[in-house]
Amino acid sequence: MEITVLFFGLFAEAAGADKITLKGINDTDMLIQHLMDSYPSLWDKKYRIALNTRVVNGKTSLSEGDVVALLPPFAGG
Amino acid sequence: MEITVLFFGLFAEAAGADKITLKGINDTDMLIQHLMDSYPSLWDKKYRIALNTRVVNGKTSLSEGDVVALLPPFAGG
Amino acid sequence: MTEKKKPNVFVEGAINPQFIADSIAKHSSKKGIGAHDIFLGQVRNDVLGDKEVKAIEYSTYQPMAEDILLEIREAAFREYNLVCMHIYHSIGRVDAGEICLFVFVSSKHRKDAFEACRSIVEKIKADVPIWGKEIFEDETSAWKENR
Amino acid sequence: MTEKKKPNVFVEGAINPQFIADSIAKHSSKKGIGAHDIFLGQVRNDVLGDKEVKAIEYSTYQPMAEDILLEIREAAFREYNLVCMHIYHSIGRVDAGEICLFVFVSSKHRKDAFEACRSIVEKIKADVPIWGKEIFEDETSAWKENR
Repeated sequence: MEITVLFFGLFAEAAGADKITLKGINDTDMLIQHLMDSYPSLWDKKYRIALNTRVVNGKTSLSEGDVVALLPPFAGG
Repeated sequence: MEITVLFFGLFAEAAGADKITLKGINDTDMLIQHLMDSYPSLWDKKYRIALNTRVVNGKTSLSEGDVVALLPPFAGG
Repeated sequence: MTEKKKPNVFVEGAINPQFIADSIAKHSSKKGIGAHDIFLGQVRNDVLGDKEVKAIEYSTYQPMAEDILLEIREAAFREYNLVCMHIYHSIGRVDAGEICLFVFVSSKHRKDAFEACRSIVEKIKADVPIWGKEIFEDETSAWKENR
Repeated sequence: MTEKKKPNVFVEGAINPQFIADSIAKHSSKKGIGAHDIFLGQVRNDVLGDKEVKAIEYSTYQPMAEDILLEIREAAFREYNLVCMHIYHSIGRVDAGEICLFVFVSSKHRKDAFEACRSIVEKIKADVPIWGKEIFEDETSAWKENR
């Protein structure tokens, strides 16, 4: 099972990438744990998670082809 | 003692004048009575009175040279 | 300083969108501004009975209007944290679809601009001696009254 | 109908006052409009530490932003009696003093325009995935965060 992870703003800077693909990630908690391990500088950052363009809260299951976005605080306007 | 009376909007139309001068009018109550007698079509109209550009409420004394304006409802904006 | 003298508010005829653009553009040098709120009043083609409003003919009692507008201006600067504000109102004939009122409020943060702009517009409608005669297609007319 | 499809919101670079004037002018044919409320966001030259913001570089997650903006639009038409509304936001670099957000709400009566415009701006700030990187004079940068 493969998912796509999108990084924006300071997360893209910290990760050094806009987009990665990951395998074997079953839910958002597992994803976050994986990202924090891979990019330790993300630990203290505020974020929201969007699954296929919808914000999700709490542990959410992931399926093949899902697009998960890591969203730092918004600054529009 | 002479005062100037200014008419605006529908009062100017009803009075057929923008401005008149009157003598022997001591206060605003006397002025209104005089105007209603002179221009009967004003009786049922809403108005405010400004004395030297300030709105006044209730019976107010008038002095030589005062400018009294009869203000129909505002419609700015 | 410039806040204290009576500003020029009255414009003959409709307020041109180009004038609004020029006003906005002038504020690019005021780099402490973060938010502008602009209110525009536009003349509606209301139908009274079976007649449609084609234009409004505005008139004012100018010395009184200027005094009240200066009070409104000073109260806004006292009550809100504003960088600048401008008010323009048409005098004379303004056709339906055209702009007759332009209130432009600028502040560091959006809350002040929003609240001040709304408060100023309400006060203009309630307290400034301006009259509007609605002109119908057949050139008959009726005096408008703010609610 | 036109209300249902995703409107074009994002503009490359600053929003030009001339574009705003043209938008206003287009509404003169909608003669049922009595009130417009326009909110403009302008980039501030805030000072962080001892460095002044020279520009903000905006980016977005466009498919999500467009979904949320469509929801904001539909909610505004449900909750308020509006004739029309338009939202434009800059993407890319916008210098201090320039316009980065243009929200334009039109209604028959002023209450709807005022309330809808403010509500829309608050929702854009809170819910639309847009990021802003403040660029200082020495070309260092910091990520902005809405309050």
